[in-house]
Amino acid sequence: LGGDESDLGDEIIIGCPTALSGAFAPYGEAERDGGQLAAEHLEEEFDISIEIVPGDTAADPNEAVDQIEGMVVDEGAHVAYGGVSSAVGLAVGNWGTENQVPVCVHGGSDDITGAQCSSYMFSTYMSNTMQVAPTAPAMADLEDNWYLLYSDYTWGDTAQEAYTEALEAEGANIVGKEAVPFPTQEYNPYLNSAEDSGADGIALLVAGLDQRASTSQILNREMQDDYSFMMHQTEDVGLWGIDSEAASILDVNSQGWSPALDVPEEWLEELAEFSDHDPFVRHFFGYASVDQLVRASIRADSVEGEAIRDELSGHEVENETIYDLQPTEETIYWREDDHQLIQPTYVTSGRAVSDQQNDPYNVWFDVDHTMEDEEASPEPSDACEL
Amino acid sequence: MATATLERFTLGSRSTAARALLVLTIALLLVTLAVRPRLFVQNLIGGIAYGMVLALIALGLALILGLLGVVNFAHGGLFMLGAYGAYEVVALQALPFWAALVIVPVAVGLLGVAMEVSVLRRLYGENPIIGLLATFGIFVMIEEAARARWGGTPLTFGVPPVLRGSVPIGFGQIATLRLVTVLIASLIIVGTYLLMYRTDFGLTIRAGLQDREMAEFIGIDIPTRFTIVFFLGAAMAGLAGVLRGAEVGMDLTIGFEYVLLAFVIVIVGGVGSIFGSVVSGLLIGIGVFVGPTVVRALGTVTGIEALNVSGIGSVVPYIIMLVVLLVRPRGLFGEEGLLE
Amino acid sequence: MTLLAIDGLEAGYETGQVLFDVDLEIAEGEIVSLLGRNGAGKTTTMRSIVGADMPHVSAGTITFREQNLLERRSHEIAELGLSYVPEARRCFPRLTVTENIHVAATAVNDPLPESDMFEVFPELDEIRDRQAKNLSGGQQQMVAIARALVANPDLMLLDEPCEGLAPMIVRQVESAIQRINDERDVTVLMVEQNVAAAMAIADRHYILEEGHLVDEVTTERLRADDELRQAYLGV
Amino acid sequence: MSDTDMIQPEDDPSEAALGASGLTRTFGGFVAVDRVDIAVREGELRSIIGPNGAGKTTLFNILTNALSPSAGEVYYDGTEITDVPQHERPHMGLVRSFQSNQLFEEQTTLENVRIVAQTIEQGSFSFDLFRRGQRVAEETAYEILDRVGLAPLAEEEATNLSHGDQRRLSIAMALATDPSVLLLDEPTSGMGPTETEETAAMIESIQSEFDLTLLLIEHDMSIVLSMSDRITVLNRGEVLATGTPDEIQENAQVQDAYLGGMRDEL
Amino acid sequence: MSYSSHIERVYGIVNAETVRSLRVPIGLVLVALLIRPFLGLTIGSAHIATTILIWMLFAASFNLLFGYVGLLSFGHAIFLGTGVYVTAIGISEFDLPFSLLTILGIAIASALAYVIGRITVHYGEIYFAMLTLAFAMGVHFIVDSNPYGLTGGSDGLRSGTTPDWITSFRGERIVDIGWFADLLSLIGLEPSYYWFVALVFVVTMILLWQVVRSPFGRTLVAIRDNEDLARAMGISANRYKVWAFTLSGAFSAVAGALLMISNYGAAVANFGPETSANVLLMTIFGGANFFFGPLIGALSWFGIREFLQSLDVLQLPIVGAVEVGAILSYWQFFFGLAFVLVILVSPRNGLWGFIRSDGRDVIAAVRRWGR
Ligand SMILES: Nc1ncnc2c1ncn2[C@@H]1O[C@H](COP(=O)(O)OP(=O)(O)OP(=O)(O)O)[C@@H](O)[C@H]1O
Ligand SMILES: Nc1ncnc2c1ncn2[C@@H]1O[C@H](COP(=O)(O)OP(=O)(O)OP(=O)(O)O)[C@@H](O)[C@H]1O
Ligand SMILES: [Mg+2]
Ligand SMILES: [Mg+2]
Repeated sequence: LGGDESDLGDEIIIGCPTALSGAFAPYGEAERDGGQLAAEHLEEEFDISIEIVPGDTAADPNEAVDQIEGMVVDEGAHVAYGGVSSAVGLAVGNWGTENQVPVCVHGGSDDITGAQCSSYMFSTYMSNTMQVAPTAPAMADLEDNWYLLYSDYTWGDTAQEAYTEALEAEGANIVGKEAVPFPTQEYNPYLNSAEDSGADGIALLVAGLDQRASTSQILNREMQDDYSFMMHQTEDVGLWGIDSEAASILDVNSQGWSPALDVPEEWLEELAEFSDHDPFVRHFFGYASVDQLVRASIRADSVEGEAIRDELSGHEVENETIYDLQPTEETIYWREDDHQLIQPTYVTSGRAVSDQQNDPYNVWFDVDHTMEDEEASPEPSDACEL
Repeated sequence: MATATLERFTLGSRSTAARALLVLTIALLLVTLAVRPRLFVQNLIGGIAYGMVLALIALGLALILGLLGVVNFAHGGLFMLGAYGAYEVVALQALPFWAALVIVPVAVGLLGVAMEVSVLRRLYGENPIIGLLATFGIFVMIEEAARARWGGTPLTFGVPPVLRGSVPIGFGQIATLRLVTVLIASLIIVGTYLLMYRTDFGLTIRAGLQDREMAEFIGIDIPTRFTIVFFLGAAMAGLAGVLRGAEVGMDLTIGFEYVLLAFVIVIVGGVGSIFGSVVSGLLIGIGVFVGPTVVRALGTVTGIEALNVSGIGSVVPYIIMLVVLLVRPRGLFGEEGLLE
Repeated sequence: MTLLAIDGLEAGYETGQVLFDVDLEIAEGEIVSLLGRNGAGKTTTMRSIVGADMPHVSAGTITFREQNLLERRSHEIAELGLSYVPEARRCFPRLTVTENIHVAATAVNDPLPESDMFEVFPELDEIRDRQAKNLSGGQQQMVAIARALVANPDLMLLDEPCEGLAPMIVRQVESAIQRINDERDVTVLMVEQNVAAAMAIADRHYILEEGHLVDEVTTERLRADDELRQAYLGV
Repeated sequence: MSDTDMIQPEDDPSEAALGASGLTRTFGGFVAVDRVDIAVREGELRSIIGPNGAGKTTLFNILTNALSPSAGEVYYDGTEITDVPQHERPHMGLVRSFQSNQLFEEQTTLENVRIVAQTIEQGSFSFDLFRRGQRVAEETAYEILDRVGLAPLAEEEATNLSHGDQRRLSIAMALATDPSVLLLDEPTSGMGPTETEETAAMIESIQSEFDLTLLLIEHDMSIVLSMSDRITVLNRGEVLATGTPDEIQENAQVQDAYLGGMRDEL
Repeated sequence: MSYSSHIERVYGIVNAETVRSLRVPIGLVLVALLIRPFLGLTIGSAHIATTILIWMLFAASFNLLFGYVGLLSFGHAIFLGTGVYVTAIGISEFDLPFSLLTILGIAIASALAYVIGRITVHYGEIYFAMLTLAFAMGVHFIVDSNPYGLTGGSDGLRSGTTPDWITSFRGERIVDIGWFADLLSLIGLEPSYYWFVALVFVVTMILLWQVVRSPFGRTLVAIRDNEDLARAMGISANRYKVWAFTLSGAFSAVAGALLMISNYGAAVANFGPETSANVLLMTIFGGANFFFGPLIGALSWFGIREFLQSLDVLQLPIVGAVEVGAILSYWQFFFGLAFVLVILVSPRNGLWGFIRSDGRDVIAAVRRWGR
């Protein structure tokens, strides 16, 4: 595309293809809102104009491709972020790569940064492996015998493999595991199997609405006192209709971010005000993605895809805004090999119902452990050629 | 009636395929019982309870399909509205759950009446596919309306303390709420059966389905009766929604998910047979619970790794449907000539 | 006393008007037949009387015992004491013979005992538990008449009750109609293609031609006048 | 008096143009057709009469394999065809019409017949995507319509035809299969006297023109008695008698069971 | 009147109006040519034109079964999905040429359809629908379980799925095939992927039209009208149904192959029940009784969606500007409503039937007025 080097004079347009309808809509809305808040902050800081163009993918990857294409072709979007599910993330990320549009995607699958790593795809979320790293030792500390229930799709399957390996390395026993069709409303047969296995702890590597179905059925069967429970990639449980009582039974959780962190109070309140949803991990990713994309564009002094990508790849985050939200002593950076944002990951536990904060926004979990830097995120299994 | 019934019940035993299938199933179950006795029994009990829940969800559909000949896809939407309605009553209006148990089915039933009067009334006697399509459209509308009112976020509401927790039975526990659901389902099933096959009301409705105009010629007020049946069917969907919503909460996807399942149940049971839907609900409930255990047990016994396929629970209903229809093309207790 | 009076009836379908200014009067206790070629409008007349959705009545009145039938829906008309045996019988196919009769009995206030029907049609007794769809045409015709009769009507409308029946059965049906008329005092209006059958039981005949009522004759005159028969009915 | 006295000995069914031996059909315990033997000679017009519910239509259904027999064999042109599927029989020359009008309603009169004619030319299944035989079939169809007097209505949609024309069309469709044995189920039902006569005349003329063997179910005794070569009387599924019209009319049992109520004159 | 005079009467007019007999191919070409500018003018966004053309093809294939034989398949996603996955796997894993893979996809889809058809066509309508759904769920399950690592499970296949003769930049896709570029430059067009799809669309749809109007297709309609009669007249109804199902599957696979490129890969949703449901909605909405009905249906489905979603403020005559963005984000509600209305008014004629008969009324009115 010769000649027409648009510099940053006018406007940077950011597409946000994400789930705005269907069960995943709250996640999408949070990503959108987080991004919009970041845009406001950036506009103030740099005196530029930023437009965010949201679009509904309904969590369908094909629809997502249609959306991002429309954003770029019709609205002139320069970069994009969003996704919600891994399948959608991969779809928009690969679309971006083929069309030279940098995209920050939010999905937990290792494929996003692993086997498929594409040169314009950047992963703001922690991959499964990153979340397993601090969580598995905590689980092994808690109980010796674990039973794994995992959602039967790529995300659940890779999580299951990662946990099995990590738990065994930590010296815990896997006394059984079972794949649960995704989605499922009926967890009783699987809970029967778990009970039958003689485990002390039950790991719920289940996604979406299944988090609600499983915990509510655990409560209905009054299993909470007899077992420890672990949940993988716990996001805002409230959004799945999990009530506070169910949250309180979750003893070990992997989480990418939590409002219980030592985060500036005014940021949380501003966000709670700004968005329909209480602050949770998706807000942070939306915020971080937009923040990083815009700063890269400013550094490159260009809205051209290639320039922004080059700026972002391997970049060490310097601005305080990110460190305020992800408090750490280590450097946060975009690893050059796989475009993963290297940042801390957390292990949390559900607070007792009486200790849960509900006002001005929900805080139902405590952060128990943090794992940072390379320790949490070993080299990508398949080296990428980016 | 006597000869027809007789024929229906004996058909299965005549076919060797059916017999072989039965023997195979029993053998598999015995193997499982031997390998995992405790789990097997637990799942059997759980499966029966779940089956009753499924039967309750499917019953309204079976009623409207069997009696009015309408393939009511909107059943899923009404079911979903039952769940959201309970949320509205309990969580937003702060009324007791017991009130929801009465108000919501009535409200959903009335919505059903509105549907019947405005749309379906015009489609009786048409090809059932057309009713299916019209109600599909209504289903889409209901889903979107629910999204507008309650948003996309999945929701739950609290139930009274007496319904929380569980009751010990035999080998394990069963959630109190589910036990209550099973009881209510049983009552409704018996009531429906009596209404339809033991009363003149039921007889006039069946006559109306077969030849609507003629039924009016002999003095039956068919429109009113059809509306009543539709009310009952819709109210049953609403009730099932309330109970299911209380147990596992609600979101916008449950409508589609359960209406497909309910269809499978009705088809397996045989269109036109209330009793068939109940049997098939149980069959599928048990299948979903016990199926994976059976496959695993088989894997253990034979040592074949390939049998450790995971997550087959979701396709079990479809496998059951396929097998049943291949052996008995009209479902377990289906009447000949209906919807063909 | 006049039981049913039709005055200036005009009716038709979307495709066009079928009946033009039809007047007709039936006294209590009579058997009257409505004759005419195929497509003359006989069935259309019958259906107008019983309040079917089709045809549309555009003008005229239909009075039964001082009640204006045009203002009523079919099921109300049935309750007034008017039974209809339609063309092609229309038994409820998946109800048994017993149920077919029972369902008609439940629909009205003062039905006849259902068991009486098996006396009127002993042939039905041995097939009482068979579904109507599995009956032969003649058997179905008997069920249809029994179904109409059990409602204890004052007026019975029969549309070609003998179509497709064996001569033996035709005779039976005829005598059944006559008996019903004699013993139970039921007034009858019947449509017939078969002039002989009509003459065998009816007292008077209305003749329809292309939707116009062209004549009203007694059985004696019709029997005697070959030219009249030839002209109107082709026999 | 035994039944067999009344039955005129039939030929060997396995040698007949259309034959059946020991044909039986039960419906859940009820015997609708009971050990029927029949042997229709080539070129014969055989009528089947009997009270309603005697099993006439059921017999037709079995002969064309719309229903399968519970016992017995069906023969056609000297070979056994009991198990030959329904849709293959027209290709062998064995065709039936229905008791009630059955048509391809949304298509034109010509198209109704053309589809049949083309099916017969190309077989019970043909993957003809290129309109190879269409012209020829259309020509055949048109000739047949002409013969039954429907040519002027060739472009009319079948639903719009009058009842009588529809019956004629269904006969035309049967003829389009180029049959050698034709089974007609109450071809004049629902027709007035004039039309009935016309139809009877048409049946006679097509029989000679197409060299047909005819099997006819009919309640109109004037037609049956004047047209038939032989008549078979069914009663409660069994053959009560077979014979020429005169023989049948004189037969006391037939009188009792069937003709008893017949009026000879107005 | 003799046959020849009849022929003259019927064909005479047609000969005089050759255009009339060719109106379907001409219509197809017009559709392919005009959709893009039409969308650009009406809803301001032409980028979904490719998607619409592909769904038109899919809906038309579906309608071969529903409209012409009267069989309602609830599992048609199987065949679309087969086209999508065969090409996606073939390109990303085995580096095979797209054309070969399309043929392979057609072959596999046809084989699947044939087998499923053999099992299911004997069943009554609702049963048939449910059985096809069952097969679709089964296939969905298998694809989702990522057998031999081929299908990518729930993540689908996303990288390396674009054939190397396509280059993309910021949403513009150029087809890099010599003859194709030459052909298009003759009529002064860019060799974009849209025109590639348009070409395949027109060719495939003409084939489909040929099927429909052939004796084979007419026989299908006869079976739909009266199956008992068809059997009695020597038509092997079940074989016809099986083959109609097979053909429908084959055409659907073509749509699938095109869709794979347009979607940049494969997703399990291609096999999902929603895909089957959507094609059904579109077809009926457009009008199952007409060849062009499904095309209109697909156009309205996407058109209504894009249009309503893009609308924020509505200028009404009296009320003035109304904020409708919030309400219209529930566009499916309105589509559902329109759908129900269409079903109530004329279930088999749909929107296209409406347009046609209304169009006729208008023409007739103009004529009357002219006199
Ligand atoms: N539903 C209908 N729609 C349109 N036209 C109809 C309809 N029913 C009957 N007709 C037409 O009305 C006219 C009178 O029909 P009707 O059925 O009353 O005749 P009929 O005297 O009973 O004849 P038949 O002896 O054949 O039963 C006929 O021309 C017929 O085609
Ligand atoms: N599918 C069926 N199931 C049970 N009984 C049947 C079935 N079909 C026919 N029958 C019975 O078989 C007997 C013969 O019926 P069929 O229709 O052959 O009589 P028909 O001689 O053609 O009478 P009609 O002259 O009235 O047409 C009847 O008693 C009928 O009730
Ligand atoms: Mg009539
Ligand atoms: Mg018969």
